[in-house]
Amino acid sequence: MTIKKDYVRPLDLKNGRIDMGHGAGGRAAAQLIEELFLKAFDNEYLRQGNDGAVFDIPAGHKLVMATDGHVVSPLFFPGGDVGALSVHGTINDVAMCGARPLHIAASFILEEGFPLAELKRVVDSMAAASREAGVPIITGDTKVVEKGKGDGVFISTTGIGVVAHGVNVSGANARPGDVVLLSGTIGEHGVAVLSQRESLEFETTIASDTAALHTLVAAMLEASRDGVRVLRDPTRGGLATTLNEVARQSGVGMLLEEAAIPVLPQVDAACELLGLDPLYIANEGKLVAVCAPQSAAAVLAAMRAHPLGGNAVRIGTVTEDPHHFVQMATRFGGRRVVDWLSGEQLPRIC
Amino acid sequence: MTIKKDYVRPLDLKNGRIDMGHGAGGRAAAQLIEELFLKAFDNEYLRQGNDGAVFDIPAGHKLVMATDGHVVSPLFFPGGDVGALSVHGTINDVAMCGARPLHIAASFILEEGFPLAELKRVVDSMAAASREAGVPIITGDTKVVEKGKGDGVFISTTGIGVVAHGVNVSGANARPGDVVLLSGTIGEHGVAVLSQRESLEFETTIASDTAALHTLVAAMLEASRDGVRVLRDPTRGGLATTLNEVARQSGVGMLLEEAAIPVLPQVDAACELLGLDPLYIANEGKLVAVCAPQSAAAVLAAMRAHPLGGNAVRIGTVTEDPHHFVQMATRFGGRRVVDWLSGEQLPRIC
Amino acid sequence: MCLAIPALLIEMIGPDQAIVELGGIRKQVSTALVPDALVGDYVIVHVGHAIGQIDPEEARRTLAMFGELAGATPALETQP
Amino acid sequence: MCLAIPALLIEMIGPDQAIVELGGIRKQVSTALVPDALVGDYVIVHVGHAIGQIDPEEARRTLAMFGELAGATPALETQP
Amino acid sequence: MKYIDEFRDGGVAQKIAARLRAEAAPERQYSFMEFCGGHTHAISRYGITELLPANVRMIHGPGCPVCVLPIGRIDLAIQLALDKGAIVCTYGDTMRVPASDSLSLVRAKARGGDIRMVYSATDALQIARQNPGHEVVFFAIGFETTTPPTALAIRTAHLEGLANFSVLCCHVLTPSAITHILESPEVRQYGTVPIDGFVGPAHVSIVIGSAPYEHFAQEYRKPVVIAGFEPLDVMQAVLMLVRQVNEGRTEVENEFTRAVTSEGNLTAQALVSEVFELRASFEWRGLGEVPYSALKIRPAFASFDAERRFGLGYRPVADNKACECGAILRGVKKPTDCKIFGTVCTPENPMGSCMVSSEGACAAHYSYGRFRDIPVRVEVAA
Amino acid sequence: MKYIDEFRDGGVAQKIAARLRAEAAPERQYSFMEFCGGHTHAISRYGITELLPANVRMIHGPGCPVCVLPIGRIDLAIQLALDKGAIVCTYGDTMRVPASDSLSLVRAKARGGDIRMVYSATDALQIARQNPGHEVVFFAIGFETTTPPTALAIRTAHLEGLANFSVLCCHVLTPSAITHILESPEVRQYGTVPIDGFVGPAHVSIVIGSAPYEHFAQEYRKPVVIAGFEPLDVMQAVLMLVRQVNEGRTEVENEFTRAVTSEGNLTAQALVSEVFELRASFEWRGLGEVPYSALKIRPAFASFDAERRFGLGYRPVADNKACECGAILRGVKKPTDCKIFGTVCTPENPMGSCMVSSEGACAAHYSYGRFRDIPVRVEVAA
Ligand code: SF4
Ligand code: SF4
Ligand SMILES: [Mg+2]
Ligand SMILES: [Mg+2]
Ligand SMILES: [Mg+2]
Ligand SMILES: [Mg+2]
Ligand SMILES: [Mg+2]
Ligand SMILES: [Mg+2]
Ligand SMILES: [Mg+2]
Ligand SMILES: [Mg+2]
Ligand SMILES: [Mg+2]
Ligand SMILES: [Mg+2]
Repeated sequence: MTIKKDYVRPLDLKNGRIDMGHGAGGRAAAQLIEELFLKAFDNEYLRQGNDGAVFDIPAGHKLVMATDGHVVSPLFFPGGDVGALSVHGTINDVAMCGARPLHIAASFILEEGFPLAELKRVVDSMAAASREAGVPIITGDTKVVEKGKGDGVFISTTGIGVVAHGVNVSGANARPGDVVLLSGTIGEHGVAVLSQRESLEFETTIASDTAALHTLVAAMLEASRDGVRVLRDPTRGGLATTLNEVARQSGVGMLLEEAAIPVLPQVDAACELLGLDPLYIANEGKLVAVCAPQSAAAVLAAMRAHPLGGNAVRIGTVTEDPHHFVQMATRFGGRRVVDWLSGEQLPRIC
Repeated sequence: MTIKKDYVRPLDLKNGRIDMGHGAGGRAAAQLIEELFLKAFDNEYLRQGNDGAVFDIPAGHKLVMATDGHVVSPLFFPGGDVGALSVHGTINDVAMCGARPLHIAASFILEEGFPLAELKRVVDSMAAASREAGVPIITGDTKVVEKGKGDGVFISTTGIGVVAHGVNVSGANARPGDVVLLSGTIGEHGVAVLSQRESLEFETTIASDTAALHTLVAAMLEASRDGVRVLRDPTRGGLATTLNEVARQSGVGMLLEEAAIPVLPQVDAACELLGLDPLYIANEGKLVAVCAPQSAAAVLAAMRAHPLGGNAVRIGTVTEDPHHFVQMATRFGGRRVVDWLSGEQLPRIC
Repeated sequence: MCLAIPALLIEMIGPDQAIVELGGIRKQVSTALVPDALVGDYVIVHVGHAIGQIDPEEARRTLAMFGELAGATPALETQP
Repeated sequence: MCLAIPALLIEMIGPDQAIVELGGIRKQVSTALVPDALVGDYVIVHVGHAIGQIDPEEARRTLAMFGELAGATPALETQP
Repeated sequence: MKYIDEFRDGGVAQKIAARLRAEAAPERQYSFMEFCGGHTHAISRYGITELLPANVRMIHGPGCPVCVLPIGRIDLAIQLALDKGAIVCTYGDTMRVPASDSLSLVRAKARGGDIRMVYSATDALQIARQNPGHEVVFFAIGFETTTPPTALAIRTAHLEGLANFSVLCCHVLTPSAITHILESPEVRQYGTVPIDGFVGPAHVSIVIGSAPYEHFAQEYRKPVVIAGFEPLDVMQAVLMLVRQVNEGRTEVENEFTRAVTSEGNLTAQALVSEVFELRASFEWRGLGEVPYSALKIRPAFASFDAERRFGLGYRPVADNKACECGAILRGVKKPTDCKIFGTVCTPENPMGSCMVSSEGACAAHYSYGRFRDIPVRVEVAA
Repeated sequence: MKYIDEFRDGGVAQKIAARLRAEAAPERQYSFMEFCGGHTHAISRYGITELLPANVRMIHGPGCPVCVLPIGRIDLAIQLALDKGAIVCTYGDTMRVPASDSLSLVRAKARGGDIRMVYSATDALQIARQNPGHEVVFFAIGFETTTPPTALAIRTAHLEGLANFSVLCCHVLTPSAITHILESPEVRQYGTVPIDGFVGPAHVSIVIGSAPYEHFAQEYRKPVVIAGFEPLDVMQAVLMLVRQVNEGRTEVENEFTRAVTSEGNLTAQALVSEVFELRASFEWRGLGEVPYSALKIRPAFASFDAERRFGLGYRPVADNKACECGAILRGVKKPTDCKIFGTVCTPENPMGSCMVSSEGACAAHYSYGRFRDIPVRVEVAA
């Protein structure tokens, strides 16, 4: 047997598992960072190897910081996984403030016993998402919790971005008469995840729509820097809850056209089967925008010209309403309130 | 019974508990944010109510971003709790890059069934720590995981800060001949937490040293802007592991004086009892600095003049060493290697 | 409300077990309660069980009747 | 190595249960294995049990002997 | 989706709406009760109320198996999970129903109870097979639609000799509930509560057929139209009820012939009678004790009866005093007549049965209809 | 800390060091084995090697109850947790000892085994009381020091009639191990391995007394000095051994008179004989099967014996082929003689017994001593 002088037995990425030592801050933790995280995310900032990352920003801009925890179960689902999600989700929250995302920080909470092979899959997927989006993961942290006190891996990501001059995007900016735009079909992410849940399992080709929306936002702001008033990604709680949030924040009402809201037939079918409403299902690659009426057409055209906005549509109008109701003219010809999600959306039998 | 028109039944902060609905993004989630988080952390950025927070920064500075997950058990321990820790820890990681911390983002992962009263205690403690430090929590996120898939509350915080001109602090900057300074006694945090662990319980007046170190850092940089080469808070893995990290990162060795390293008698006693070594015990309000030899005296004086550095001492010297060993002249008169922490530090019987 | 939905029976996969298709998704259901259902039938699925079947002819007649004048289409089944 | 440590017995709190003090921390231990130990004694604590006691006079003699010339202090116990 | 989309056609809806406007006599009020939550849901979700003439009013009945589940029954399920350490399996719908001590199954789960949501009774069986060391109880709720799958699960467990599986049976019967409403003093005294007819259950009728409703039509002189749950089905059923009223008929008509026959699903009925028998009385939330309105497990399957197996004793628990559900379910009051509607009682913190599921009268009004109580200006600028 | 700090005085250490330099004959080599990991630890932690004359060499013996635990024994504990579903309680030390299939107790816990670290056997008893529905096994390791608390726990469980508690007994005996080393061919053949004397156990001797060592001194003509675990104790013991060698004496001397008597703790000894009896043979990691070197639970307490209770059969498992632990434990080789020291075999991934606990010869050399193999320049600038 010949052993190299500085040989260190590498992480067993095939059969190894996370143990408490990987979170204890010693040599095992350092090895995990080097052989897994650093290798996958490799960039100059992370290579600084310090408690945080130091970076420059273009002068004179406003900054945006956004954070999200990612706790999806199962960790892997059609169209994505918790890793890609954690990158896209935070890029999107930064972008929804009208900003160009620059950097991401990632905090991992690992459960003792989590297979290193799965962790590697997650980390590689994050790395790919970050590379593709051009938003590097520049600093991070890893903790390990005891078996039964976590769920494989939780990832909290925080993004930082810069807002261009003249951009003023906020959920508080909607005004009566504004136009509500939606970037595409709703409900795929939530249904793709549900389809993998034990005891709900069904076969479908629906894949999560998880995607980084910052380039779409850039195209929209290019079309009208000041006409885009609100941007929001309808994640948890779905389109319905997101629009209610905006209505309340801006002190307005909304009137939607059900017929205008695009839903894939498979998503519709899954919702019928489980007693769910696509309006309340999570999306991870869609955005809703409120635009000044005079800019709406240009913004919509810019969305449609972007690969992530090909199915963009105008779905409604902002109204004056002291109760901040989101209402909807139904495809059937009636009208109803589209309320906030109440509690958790559970599959129903009645 | 008279009910106000816009009455909404408030969160039951006395007997209520987290349920899955609090994480589903609907009305219950919104209520939790408003009545608990917003109220406690209240500031102009959080009140923006958007997916992220927009803020200005002083022109022309380098920025620092740092993130940490906080998973301590028990959540409350003598001298602190996970809330204070999550603020101090991230402020410290930003400060250890030589930066002035500006803002914090907080991501909460709550376990279904977690009592709201305990959550409030944690959140209030974070709010107090953030106020005291002058570093507001400007954006956040809350997720809920099923009972048995979390552990009460995990908090990932991310901090952003600005680096003054001329400051260049990095774990890679230590050079042979530099002086190693320590801001005070070691081991209190880890021992305070251990003292509460079931089956290890012992009675002690040791309290966690958890504290925000950014003003101490500011004082040190004031004393010598370019003489402070490395700053590091010896958290997980303790002083021993932190110094090994720096030695490796800078490609140097170190020689410590055991007699110079201050340890409280109670910490010493607890370590004797449990078979632990104070050098490997976590601290949450201490820093170690590597300084240019000509600046060391001034920096040490500045530390001693600061309330968090009253017991600051010079503990050793940076050496040339191709193996990057941290060595220690023992109080007893011998010499030994102070290695990285191996695995997890467990109480021993032999 | 007893959520139930018509779905196309596309394959029998075992004793009292079948695959149904609905808007492009497939799901395994029990057919123990509809012993006469055949591949090609539309069964009504409730909590993972087919509990009844759609009569295509009746469906057609119902659609034709909607909003017509009373008696304008062939009368629906009426119990005295 | 059988980690064990001398600690001061400061209180008997029940049958075979006592509190010991060490460097300012207190811990409950079993005294079932040292039935003769009294408050004020130094007991040797291992895995939560006192397994022996310190003889103060012998401790003093040992300290005095360290590094002395052979036979310079009273000889320690020696078995043939 | 075939047999679904065609029945949601807005153009056809306009046609039925026009017929209704033409045929509903302007000088009179029509009040119809849709017994089923499924119909309530369709009315809310598709905004059907807007399409009905102003003098046609729909009263939401007690037809939601979750809403009618009394506190005491949820308490039993919680007791099984928290005190007896059983794995309790149940449909998602029951998870949030309020129980005693501010609990619910969701909250009992948060307190450490092993409570699992299943999609089917079959899944509960599977959990029992996978956990031979644990008691697994299926908390079975539902009307006649949902009962046959439970019967099937019990029979399967019996055939397999599955020793750790049992069922907490809360299956109830719709005809008894409708009778109970019709027997209530307010409804009996003609004029107090004007129920001019019933939209009869859709999926329940697939199983039991249309025959069981003939009794009401005769006995109480009320028209019944069995209707599907799609919005066009509901509108057509209302049109058919208007016609019966106009013509003075009190018949059972079947709008849902594509799925409902007179005799129903005989296979399912046989299975249900093999496993279950009538309970002498059962408490309905909002209605109180209703005689012969529920099922229990036959002695032949006694070992699968969680009530016997764990020696559970039922303890009724009163609803919030302010709650008007009883009156609402009988059509005497509306949700907005309740003093705590939308304030103390909301979908997040339901106080009474009508707020429990989204099918409940109060919940449906809260989520879909409350804008109608408040004038909303919709101004589209430019 | 009284009775601790005085025994760590660096000034006194210099005094002993000076005596040693004066008395150790320059023309000869002194090789002493410290049997106990406690002494190894003191030597490493306080840097004692630096204070000894170059011709006095310390050989680390097998005196760590964790290091000597063979793979097959850990496998049994893992089997109890993963296959038998028992709650396995154990001291923190055993958690990371490598077992078969790349497992260890830590890793078995990560795979879902309910494995709990306890500080005391009493805590395991408490866990058994709190979990009446679960089997609770205390995985008991340790030398004579640790055995009496285990005996006490078994007797307590017996008196309480605790039906779900048992002990996987791996308690071993130090005198047998020392005899085994002295009986090994390398040591027997005078000259092959020069062990000139032993530093005898400290805390073990509190319990068993100094008398049991007299046998070696006579039979094998080797001096023994029983010494405390503080650094001054070790240095003084080395001085005393040098004197015996110089004077040609082979006696048992007691440096640790403040805690050790000739007869030991009779209460503890009586309790141990009540509960335990000798095993005919036991495998030690690195040493192989050693006759009469361990204890088992007496038939009177059979129901508390996990081996009988769960019908466990011991299966020996060989160490890594490259591992030189056997030779290292006999003083024939040094850690650096092992081909995989510090590369394949590290404290993170121990391959052999000597790397398992920080008391092991290889681990101690890795963590505290390896800088001595490599010339290190220490230059302090300015
Ligand atoms: S609002 Fe609530 S309390 Fe009032 S009647 Fe409806 S369900 Fe009962
Ligand atoms: S280095 Fe490891 S494998 Fe080699 S002798 Fe030591 S313990 Fe055995
Ligand atoms: Mg966010
Ligand atoms: Mg987000
Ligand atoms: Mg968002
Ligand atoms: Mg960190
Ligand atoms: Mg888990
Ligand atoms: Mg950090
Ligand atoms: Mg940190
Ligand atoms: Mg740090
Ligand atoms: Mg968020
Ligand atoms: Mg937990």
